[in-house]
Amino acid sequence: MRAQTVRIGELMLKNPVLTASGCFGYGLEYDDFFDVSELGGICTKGLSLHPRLGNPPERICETPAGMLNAIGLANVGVEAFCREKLPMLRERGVTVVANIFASSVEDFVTIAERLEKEQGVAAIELNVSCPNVTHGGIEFGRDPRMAAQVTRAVRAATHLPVWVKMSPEAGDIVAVAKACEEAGAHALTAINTIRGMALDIETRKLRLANRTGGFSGPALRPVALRIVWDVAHAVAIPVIGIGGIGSARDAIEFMLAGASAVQVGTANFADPCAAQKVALGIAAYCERHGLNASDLIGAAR
Amino acid sequence: MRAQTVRIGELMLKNPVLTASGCFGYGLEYDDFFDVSELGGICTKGLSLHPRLGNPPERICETPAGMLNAIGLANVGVEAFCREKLPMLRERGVTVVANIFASSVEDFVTIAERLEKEQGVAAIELNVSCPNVTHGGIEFGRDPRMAAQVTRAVRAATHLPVWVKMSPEAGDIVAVAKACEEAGAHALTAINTIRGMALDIETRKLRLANRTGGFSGPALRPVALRIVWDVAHAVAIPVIGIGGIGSARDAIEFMLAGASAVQVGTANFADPCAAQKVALGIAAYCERHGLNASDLIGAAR
Amino acid sequence: MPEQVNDTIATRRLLTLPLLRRESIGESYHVLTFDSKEAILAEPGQFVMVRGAEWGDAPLLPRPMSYLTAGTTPSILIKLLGEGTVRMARAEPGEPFSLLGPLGRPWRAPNAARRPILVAGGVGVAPLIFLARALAARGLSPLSLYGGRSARDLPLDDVLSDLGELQVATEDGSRGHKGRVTELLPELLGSGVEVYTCGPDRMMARVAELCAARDVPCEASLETPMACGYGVCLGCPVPTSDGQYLYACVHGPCIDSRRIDWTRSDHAPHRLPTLARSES
Amino acid sequence: MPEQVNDTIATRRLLTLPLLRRESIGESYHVLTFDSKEAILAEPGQFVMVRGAEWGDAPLLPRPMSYLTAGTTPSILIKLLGEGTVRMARAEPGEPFSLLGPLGRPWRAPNAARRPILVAGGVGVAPLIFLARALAARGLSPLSLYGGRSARDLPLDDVLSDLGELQVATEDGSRGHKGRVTELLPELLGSGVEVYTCGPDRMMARVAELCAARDVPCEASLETPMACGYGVCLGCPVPTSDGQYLYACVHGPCIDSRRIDWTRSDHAPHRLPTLARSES
Ligand SMILES: Cc1cc2nc3c(=O)[nH]c(=O)nc-3n(C[C@H](O)[C@H](O)[C@H](O)COP(=O)(O)OP(=O)(O)OC[C@H]3O[C@@H](n4cnc5c(N)ncnc54)[C@H](O)[C@@H]3O)c2cc1C
Ligand SMILES: Cc1cc2nc3c(=O)[nH]c(=O)nc-3n(C[C@H](O)[C@H](O)[C@H](O)COP(=O)(O)OP(=O)(O)OC[C@H]3O[C@@H](n4cnc5c(N)ncnc54)[C@H](O)[C@@H]3O)c2cc1C
Ligand SMILES: Cc1cc2nc3c(=O)[nH]c(=O)nc-3n(C[C@H](O)[C@H](O)[C@H](O)COP(=O)(O)O)c2cc1C
Ligand SMILES: Cc1cc2nc3c(=O)[nH]c(=O)nc-3n(C[C@H](O)[C@H](O)[C@H](O)COP(=O)(O)O)c2cc1C
Ligand code: FES
Ligand code: FES
Repeated sequence: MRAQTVRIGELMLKNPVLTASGCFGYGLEYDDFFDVSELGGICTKGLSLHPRLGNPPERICETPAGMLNAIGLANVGVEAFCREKLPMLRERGVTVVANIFASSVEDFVTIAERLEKEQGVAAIELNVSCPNVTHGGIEFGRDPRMAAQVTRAVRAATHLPVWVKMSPEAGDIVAVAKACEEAGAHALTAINTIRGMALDIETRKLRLANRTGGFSGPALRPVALRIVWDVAHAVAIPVIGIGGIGSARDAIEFMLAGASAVQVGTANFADPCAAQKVALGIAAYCERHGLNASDLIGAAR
Repeated sequence: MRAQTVRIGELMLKNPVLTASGCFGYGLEYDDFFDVSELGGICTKGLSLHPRLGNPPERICETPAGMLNAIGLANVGVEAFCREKLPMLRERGVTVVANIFASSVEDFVTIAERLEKEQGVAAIELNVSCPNVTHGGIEFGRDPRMAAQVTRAVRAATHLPVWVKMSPEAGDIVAVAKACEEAGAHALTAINTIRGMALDIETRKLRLANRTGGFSGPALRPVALRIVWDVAHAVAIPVIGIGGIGSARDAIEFMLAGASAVQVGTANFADPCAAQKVALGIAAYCERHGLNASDLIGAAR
Repeated sequence: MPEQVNDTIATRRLLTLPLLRRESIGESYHVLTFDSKEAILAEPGQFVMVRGAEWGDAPLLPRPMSYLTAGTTPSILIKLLGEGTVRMARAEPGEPFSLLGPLGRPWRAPNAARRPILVAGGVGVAPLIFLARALAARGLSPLSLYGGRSARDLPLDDVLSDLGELQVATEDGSRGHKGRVTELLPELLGSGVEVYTCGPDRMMARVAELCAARDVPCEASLETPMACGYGVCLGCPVPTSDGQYLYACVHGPCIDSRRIDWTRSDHAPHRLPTLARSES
Repeated sequence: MPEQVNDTIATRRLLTLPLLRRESIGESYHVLTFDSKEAILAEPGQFVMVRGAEWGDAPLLPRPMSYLTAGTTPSILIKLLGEGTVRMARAEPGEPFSLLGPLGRPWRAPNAARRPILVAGGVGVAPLIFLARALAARGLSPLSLYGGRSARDLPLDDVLSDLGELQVATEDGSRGHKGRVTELLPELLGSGVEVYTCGPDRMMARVAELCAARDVPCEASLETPMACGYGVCLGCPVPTSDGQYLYACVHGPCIDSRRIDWTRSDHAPHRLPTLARSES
């Protein structure tokens, strides 16, 4: 078989397929389905300093070839994650990327410091682009200076590789990307969801209690692909592609556009084995074309 | 029948349904299908000062529940429009909104002045948000100051109502909207397409010759609806909703969110009578609920 | 989220199964039966995420459906609502479907000392029929109360009456008691019974209230929108009386009705038929 | 855009018609016949935009397809390529389709003084069969050249041979001349003939080149991606030799081959079968 490993900075992944934050729980819900350690890695549900209940219902709704979610970053908190989830992930040999979220630079740092104390965290992904919370979230990811500030602070607080997750809602995404690179990010992940809305015309109510929700799924793919192309052509650090990826074909599109790896999100819902299938499909494509996975990166003509 | 008229500033429309620029030609291709003068109005293909050939093929490609286009504003030019198209539209009694595009403020003004001389133009729609051309286009629409500058200049040059078409790629769309309102826009139309990309993994080539294309269709709807809500809640002038509208239900969603009227774009391709059906469907909904069309505007709870 | 998850979980699988047959019951209801080589070991109250394997990118999400029967011919009872159920109702035998299941927490095991009362509203009858069958297999005979708008909204009522005593109520009086099914309940409640209910939120809320007042154990099967059905998206919160959330797909769908904050669980515009909506 | 648009345009309609029957020809080709109360007055070379009325939001765009026959049982010959054609190939009789047509400029009327030579590649045969039928109805008998990769890629070859003389070529030599169909053409060209061609761009470019060299009139039917099919989206440009664009849906699909800049018309990755692509 053709080599499937890809490098994200110092970190070597078994293959270029990870699962996206918020779409794969804590990676412990899959024992019935497949061996999660076969994946390039998993990104955890966004972890905050303290546990969060999340938004009231309804939190999700379907849209054409996509969905909206306003989970509101419901999570067990970084402490419970380290104590209850991480040991089990470690035991299973899963490559764990801890996706973290905070509403202040200080809290981002505190979470990173907490994770730094643990074995078995491969990288930290900064969610500076969550559209579903009132404070923090997207504001950090829209402004190059603020994104850089968070990146720099977390870099200084941990030896772990730091990935920054880009918001598609930044006016100038390339500027945000460059600022994060300069601030020391080891990789950029793109993209988080775009805010969307849905209404019921009979009740005349908004469908989501949070009013807006993050738009994800296949519908989003062409926009995500364009952003990944733009970012990958503007920075020297690796870019990880996300957005509507559900098949090897989709994943290869992102790699050809410049992504060093990809994340599978919404596609896990309809098929818990989606990421595994994507990884197998990329390997088959590589075989057919006599290429290693890393040869695909930016190979569009 | 319940009253279907809606006001866009001084302009009274027969009903709240127009067709979107670039998705309805010059409104003269529909004689076999329906009487276009029944619509609230049509927005012409984007008109430039001089005729434009447009981009080389491929210009379009399908995506999940959507499509990408990079037409490159192929059009006959404002002069030929006024001489060859407008008289026929006038004769048919069509409410014509001239969508115009230029790469400098001066050219925007010149086009507006040319249109000012004609009878039968109901309003001018400034396309400051076209993603498919190298100069002008989207840059104007991303920056509140530039958008305001174009708006102010065109306002000063014509007595016609001036609508400004918002780009979803502005970092702060509400700021652009407010700037245009302040600069004298009579209405805002939202949204234009978002740039997307698609790749063919066997040839490893980009699908569009222009590399990127504007993303439209049902897939885009939740994002468009959110932007229309945000803009309509921030300005006092009317907002016209666009993005993935294909049925009366979709159109009513936009009106409940604050749109005073809507435009039907991509949906015309699969069904040339789409806009007519949307208008009839809104009327039926109004009948069923004992409402006038104008009662729907911003009536979400 | 300290809630424990049910233990039949170890059998969850995503299978692609052909439709074996589709039977319509009036205009709005269909029973879909699938053909499985391996027996699906679902318990009454569990559900399955169903999606046409050929649907492509839209509709995107699988639809949660209660098992009507399990085994090698698992079946579901669907009510036509929006695009997903309309497509299911158009499917011909042989069409492949993706089925992810069995999922969720089944009905709590009946207490032999109490007589089970099943309170069903419309299509909510599905998991209760499955329960009634399981009870019958153990020689227990439930009392079923079944309500709907009209006689047309009582699909599979004959199955229920074969399995035990059945009382029906319709809002238009076209069958049985004229009025709400919950009006039949008060006089039946007492120390010797326990209640299982599935139907519209408002109906279940009323059942829960009546049971709580008489200290009768009551288990409700909840409907919330779901994206994954197996605990990872957190899209299916159910507000609890202690101000927390349970997740319907893993902590439910069958939940002790006293744990639920019924005042906060009727937000959903989803619960309105989309078919009606799309008329316009 | 000073180009004049064909005048059968006045009959364009969007009809929802049920599929009458579907016949497979080998694994990759199907003939779909629809049931129309009114006769569709399409001329040979015109096309129709086809979309399953029940497809929902995806695939979004209708698919351009040449008429194989017109009238009250209009039919198309499809080759399986991607999602759209795969869905068409799954359709059962009765399934409703939206058909927008007849669209585009038909084949130019034959010149009675010249013998028509039809050069077809694979599924490009459809509009040429329609033409051959029209010629036969006028007592004219065309000479057809028909090429494909192998014998399996010559759907409906029997129809062509019934309507006139047929020479075939396959790249793998499994039927007729081993090699390209264009290799059969040179010796047939001369002042007494005219050529109509439809097939892969590269084949048509070669046909055009050969005809131009011998001053033989040649009309080609072009395939470009299309969103609307009736002239409003401007998505279907065909580069012309004078550096302009024609629009395939209104100025074509049948265009005098000398007007086309064949060097610029082979960009399209679309033209590769998506099925092969999606294997990965
Ligand atoms: C545990 C559980 C068991 C269920 N069992 C059954 C059953 O046995 N028979 C049956 O007919 N229905 C059942 N439902 C409801 C069923 O899931 C919905 O009717 C169905 O999803 C509607 O899909 P649609 O595409 O037709 O409607 P649409 O309104 O077009 O669906 C749009 C989106 O909203 C969701 N949605 C809409 N209504 C509901 C609802 N009431 N509950 C949950 N999600 C909804 C859909 O899943 C989809 O994601 C059950 C729901 C749950 C949660
Ligand atoms: C005037 C005209 C006549 C045609 N006649 C026939 C015919 O008689 N029989 C037949 O089998 N095919 C014909 N085609 C080609 C046919 O339109 C495509 O094969 C079909 O659109 C592929 O759709 P898909 O969903 O299977 O493929 P996909 O690759 O999934 O389609 C994706 C998108 O690309 C477009 N596309 C892909 N390939 C082509 C192509 N070759 N030409 C145009 N658009 C394409 C599709 O329409 C769709 O919008 C014709 C094309 C044109 C322009
Ligand atoms: C239900 C849901 C929850 C999500 N939660 C998070 C989160 O906690 N942190 C984060 O960075 N992204 C989160 N995301 C965004 C995804 O990680 C991903 O960026 C986005 O969904 C686009 O990818 P997709 O189209 O493959 O889903 C969430 C997405 C969904 C659908
Ligand atoms: C093929 C095509 C051409 C377009 N051309 C123009 C244009 O010339 N000027 C303009 O302002 N918008 C143009 N648009 C954008 C549409 O007017 C509309 O804003 C967008 O497509 C979203 O609406 P929809 O989803 O209903 O298509 C074009 C869109 C398409 C699909
Ligand atoms: S449906 Fe995804 S967590 Fe319950
Ligand atoms: S396909 Fe739309 S203009 Fe030709």
